[in-house]
Amino acid sequence: MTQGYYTVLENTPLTDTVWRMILKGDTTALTAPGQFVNLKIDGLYLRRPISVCDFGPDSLTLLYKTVGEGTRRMTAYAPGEKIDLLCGLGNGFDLSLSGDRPLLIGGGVGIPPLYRLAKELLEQGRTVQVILGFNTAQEIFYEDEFRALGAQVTIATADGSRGVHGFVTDAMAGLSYTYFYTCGPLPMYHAIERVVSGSGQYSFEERMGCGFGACMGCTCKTKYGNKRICKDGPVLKREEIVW
Amino acid sequence: MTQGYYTVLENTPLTDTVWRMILKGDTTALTAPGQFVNLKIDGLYLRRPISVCDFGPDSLTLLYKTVGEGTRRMTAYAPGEKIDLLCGLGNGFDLSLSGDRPLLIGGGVGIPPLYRLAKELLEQGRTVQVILGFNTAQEIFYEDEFRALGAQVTIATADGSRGVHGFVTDAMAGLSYTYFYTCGPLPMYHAIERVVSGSGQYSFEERMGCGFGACMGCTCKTKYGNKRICKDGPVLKREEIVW
Amino acid sequence: MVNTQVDLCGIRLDNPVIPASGTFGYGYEFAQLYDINILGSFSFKGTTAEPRFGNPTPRIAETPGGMLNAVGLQNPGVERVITEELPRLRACFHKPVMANISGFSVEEYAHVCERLDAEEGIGWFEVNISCPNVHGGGMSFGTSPEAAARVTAAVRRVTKKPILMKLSPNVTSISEIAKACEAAGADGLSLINTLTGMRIDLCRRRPVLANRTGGLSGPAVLPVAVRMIYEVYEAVKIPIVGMGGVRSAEDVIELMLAGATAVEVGAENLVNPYACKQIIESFEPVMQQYGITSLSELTGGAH
Amino acid sequence: MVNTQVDLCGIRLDNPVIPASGTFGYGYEFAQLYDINILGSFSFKGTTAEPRFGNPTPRIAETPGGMLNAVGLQNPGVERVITEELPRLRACFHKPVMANISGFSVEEYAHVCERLDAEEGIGWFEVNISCPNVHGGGMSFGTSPEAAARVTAAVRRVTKKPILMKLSPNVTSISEIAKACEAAGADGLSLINTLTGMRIDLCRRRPVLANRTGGLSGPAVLPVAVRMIYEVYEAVKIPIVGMGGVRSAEDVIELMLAGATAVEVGAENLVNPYACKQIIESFEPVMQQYGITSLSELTGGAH
Ligand SMILES: Cc1cc2nc3c(=O)[nH]c(=O)nc-3n(C[C@H](O)[C@H](O)[C@H](O)COP(=O)(O)OP(=O)(O)OC[C@H]3O[C@@H](n4cnc5c(N)ncnc54)[C@H](O)[C@@H]3O)c2cc1C
Ligand SMILES: Cc1cc2nc3c(=O)[nH]c(=O)nc-3n(C[C@H](O)[C@H](O)[C@H](O)COP(=O)(O)OP(=O)(O)OC[C@H]3O[C@@H](n4cnc5c(N)ncnc54)[C@H](O)[C@@H]3O)c2cc1C
Ligand SMILES: Cc1cc2nc3c(=O)[nH]c(=O)nc-3n(C[C@H](O)[C@H](O)[C@H](O)COP(=O)(O)O)c2cc1C
Ligand SMILES: Cc1cc2nc3c(=O)[nH]c(=O)nc-3n(C[C@H](O)[C@H](O)[C@H](O)COP(=O)(O)O)c2cc1C
Ligand code: FES
Ligand code: FES
Repeated sequence: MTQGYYTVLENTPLTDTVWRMILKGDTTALTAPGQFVNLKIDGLYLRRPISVCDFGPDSLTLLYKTVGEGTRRMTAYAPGEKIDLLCGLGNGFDLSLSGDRPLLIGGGVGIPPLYRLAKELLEQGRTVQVILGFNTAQEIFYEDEFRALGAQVTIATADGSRGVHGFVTDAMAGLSYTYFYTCGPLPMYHAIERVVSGSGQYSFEERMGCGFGACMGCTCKTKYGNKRICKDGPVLKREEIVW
Repeated sequence: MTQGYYTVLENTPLTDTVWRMILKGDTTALTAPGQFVNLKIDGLYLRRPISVCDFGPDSLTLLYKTVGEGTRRMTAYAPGEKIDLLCGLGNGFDLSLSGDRPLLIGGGVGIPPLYRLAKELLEQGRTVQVILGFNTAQEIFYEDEFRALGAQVTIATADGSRGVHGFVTDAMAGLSYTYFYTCGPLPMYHAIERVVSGSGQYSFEERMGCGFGACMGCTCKTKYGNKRICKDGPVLKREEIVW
Repeated sequence: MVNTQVDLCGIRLDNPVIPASGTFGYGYEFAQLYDINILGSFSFKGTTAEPRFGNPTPRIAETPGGMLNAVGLQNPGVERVITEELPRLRACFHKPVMANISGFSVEEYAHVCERLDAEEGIGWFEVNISCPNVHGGGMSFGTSPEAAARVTAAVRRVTKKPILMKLSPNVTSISEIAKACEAAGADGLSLINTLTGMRIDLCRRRPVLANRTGGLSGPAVLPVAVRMIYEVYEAVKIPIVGMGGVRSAEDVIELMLAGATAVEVGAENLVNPYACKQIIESFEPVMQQYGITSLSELTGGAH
Repeated sequence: MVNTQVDLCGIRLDNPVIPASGTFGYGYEFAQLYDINILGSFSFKGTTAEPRFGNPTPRIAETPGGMLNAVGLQNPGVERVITEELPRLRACFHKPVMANISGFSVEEYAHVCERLDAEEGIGWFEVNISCPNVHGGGMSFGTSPEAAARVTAAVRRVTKKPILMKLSPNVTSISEIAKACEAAGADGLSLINTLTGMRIDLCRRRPVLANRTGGLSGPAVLPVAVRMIYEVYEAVKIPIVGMGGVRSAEDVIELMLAGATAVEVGAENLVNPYACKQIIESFEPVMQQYGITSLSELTGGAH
């Protein structure tokens, strides 16, 4: 983990509620897709955890949804302004288990960390299948970006306004995959658990005090003992999860 | 009183600790020299009262000294940024009593409201004598501005590095004046009370909750009953003051 | 259209927003800024039997996310409130008002209440029991169930109007005090008053406030208020007027979900004189956002 | 050169800065960021007899200028603290550490203290009496002078090391509890623990925390901490470790002027992991600004 002041390079809306923020600063603490940063927003006490969607040697991309006070205030940052960031938090996804045809399943703002994951898996020569689930066609973001990487992208919308009508699990039917990685809301995980085959990794969210393992605010029970979502997670392997 | 968002036009240091901020916005609530504004500074709960040094139809000038968190944060506002202001607070000086040769006595950051007062008295054709007291020559500000108005300016410095060596009361010796107006620290007022002749007005400071008469946070006793420094003051006449 | 009406002890309010005692004077300062008749009601400055200057200054200190005050119940005394303040108040506010009363003995409370009881325009008595009890060793009436009950009973005897006992948060068990007041005849409860706090001036190496301690209020205390309202709601059957750190329509809703029937806004009036107006105007969009059609249905909704 | 040393119950600290229990784990997370041996000491996570998972999540909520936590004393239990945590802790921290202990019965406190007493590197016991007393109807030990004294006496019997009783602010009179602890043999007092608070989620219409209530800490509580330290300083003769909302060297000085001998930093470590380091590094300029040559002379200076 590193702490620093990052300069906003870009902060723009992708949809009605999802924004992209590109920050310039030290990314040496980022070691795996699926890690996150913790942002200090002026006027709020706790930091806000946001997954790293992509990063370069001195910049990183966040996609965030405006859901409350903090994410709303994030939209007010203009290019050139600085944000205090803790960078390189969490374990991230373990790519070594992916096999040849990993399946990536993202729901809503669970999608961002899968972008970097897809990129690295593709660089390793894997065939990457991606299912992106949204409520409506209007909410879709990053479809083109995933395609541009070379991933096989299926869109699912709950209202059927684009792609497969239904949930990500409807889009999973008939697919063959060696392993899976998923990030999204808890109800989606429960649905996936009912239909998925084989092994995989889930990324979890929890309300955090610190984000780096100090406060025990984010603990969950696993088959191998208590784990802190922020430090021992956010990614857990299917085998260890207690649902 | 009006409330509004004022745009910073200028915010620059005049000395090591005294800054000038010029704001653009509605000044219709300003009716007399010696009134003040109450500024909302991001991240702090209570507003900060600052005297109006001068104003035009749509701009006003504040001179402030950095003494704590709030005034320190004020220095960070850049031109173009907006500040939430309550404008036109307090009674201000009563010019009708000045006579022909009023004496204005300012100490440190008590000086700002006297600038507008001098300006208006001069416009009324008075002969305005001004004594400005500082600790050292380095701390002097607005000497030239007072002279440019046409006032007769005497500087006093406690360390003798400029002008009269001593306090404003040392500079008062031998002066003849019809009335006096003063703004500065309480010890200065006690000293003035010992040497001053005739009638005059003192401007007071007090820690404020609201600045517009609602909370009773700033009450003082006068010969004519309790007065709120923020609403019934900050200017009190010599005759009513209970020292 | 959303419905913002609530019923407080049989009196209907257009909305639950009530400026808190001590932060709204007798209304004039705010009446110059907006028509204060948009308010649900307001609670006027705490009134005692005799005129009081209050504490020496400084009476105000800033704290992180809040403020301390040690005004010390400055007020012109009940007689001048009746002859001078209430007539002026009635000229600018036409709804039932909350009469906030204080005392340093049980008799003083009863006397002030009795003197105000016949006055036109008073809807409720809000009885502030956070003052030190001069006959009880200086501990505040609000820190002992027995003392709180004695004040309640004394006020009860002299008025038929609804009595809201205003509770201090500086206690081990606020629900014990609440139950004692209910049993002694209170029609409702107001909470929370300020938390006792202090700031020290590093230059002078002395407390900032001349009175040394003061009452903490403002956003900082919101979670304490929510907790106490939630706890008291489970302990009593009478309605609660909630307050403590409210700045927005969302905060009003949070206190109502915790158990409040109406909500007072205190310190925020001082830093944002349009606070209550803005809260009232934002009810419609905020209620729509959260799918609320009637505010009155929220009370206790989080239990 | 300025002097930042202080003496706490006979043990000299290089400076008064002590990360507060529950906000610094067992030190490793921070040892990866800076050499934690610059600290005066640190208080490790509250330890109980048996391993505890703590409360269900969510355990954390934001409040204006602060936070709520309902971690619920998650810890591996005293045996694993001895065999696993303390050896690792000693590898990264070479000064006497504060052992923060908890219990749900008087016997549990004594047992945990006794088991840790022989462990190398423990300088003080900090006895958290804010936990609910399972044999006393669930009220916390820290809310009754008798219960607080019983815990103090029980711990006193099993250790010769200095005992700091850590007091709850959720009481009518903290100085009464303080005096009871002093009389029962405490060597010092730690205050304040968290204020009980609650936040409600407007969408779910339920408390944010699974445990419903949580402990409020962070800048919002600073004035309450200053007031309680000031009050307790006048009530007892034993030293006080002050805490509550500290973020800066100025805050440390404010708590010392109120009566603290040393100062803990809690929530701020979570949002600014370098907080303690930055405070320690800023002592010199800040002390010069206020003309302070020795921190230890400040204790109680505002009285
Ligand atoms: C490891 C991790 C990665 C995340 N990555 C992303 C991402 O890439 N894009 C994105 O849009 N969102 C992401 N989230 C969710 C994001 O943290 C929340 O949406 C955000 O904190 C909400 O803050 P707020 O102030 O707008 O909402 P409020 O509801 O006002 O926040 C109040 C408090 O609750 C916390 N909180 C609220 N919702 C959540 C949540 N879902 N998870 C954790 N804490 C929450 C806030 O951090 C804050 O402390 C991630 C969460 C975690 C834990
Ligand atoms: C009517 C009036 C007019 C003023 N005009 C000027 C001016 O023109 N130029 C100028 O430099 N200063 C002026 N002051 C003083 C100015 O208000 C304080 O210097 C300022 O509030 C300090 O804020 P701070 O956050 O930097 O200091 P802090 O000490 O951190 O402030 C803490 C709290 O104390 C209050 N406070 C501190 N000092 C004073 C003070 N002297 N008077 C009132 N409240 C205080 C602050 O407002 C704040 O609420 C005036 C004060 C009053 C009452
Ligand atoms: C300046 C000031 C004066 C107050 N005076 C009184 C009073 O006279 N009587 C009373 O019952 N409460 C008084 N209070 C307490 C408020 O009515 C309210 O209970 C408290 O401030 C909490 O609400 P808030 O956080 O919204 O300010 C006063 C509060 C402030 C800030
Ligand atoms: C996440 C968290 C966990 C805590 N756990 C403990 C604990 O185990 N034992 C204890 O005595 N106090 C615990 N506390 C209280 C702190 O040690 C401290 O007393 C309190 O937070 C006030 O200080 P602060 O405002 O600087 O945070 C905890 C506080 C927090 C925020
Ligand atoms: S959020 Fe603090 S340990 Fe995970
Ligand atoms: S500051 Fe509120 S009445 Fe003067």
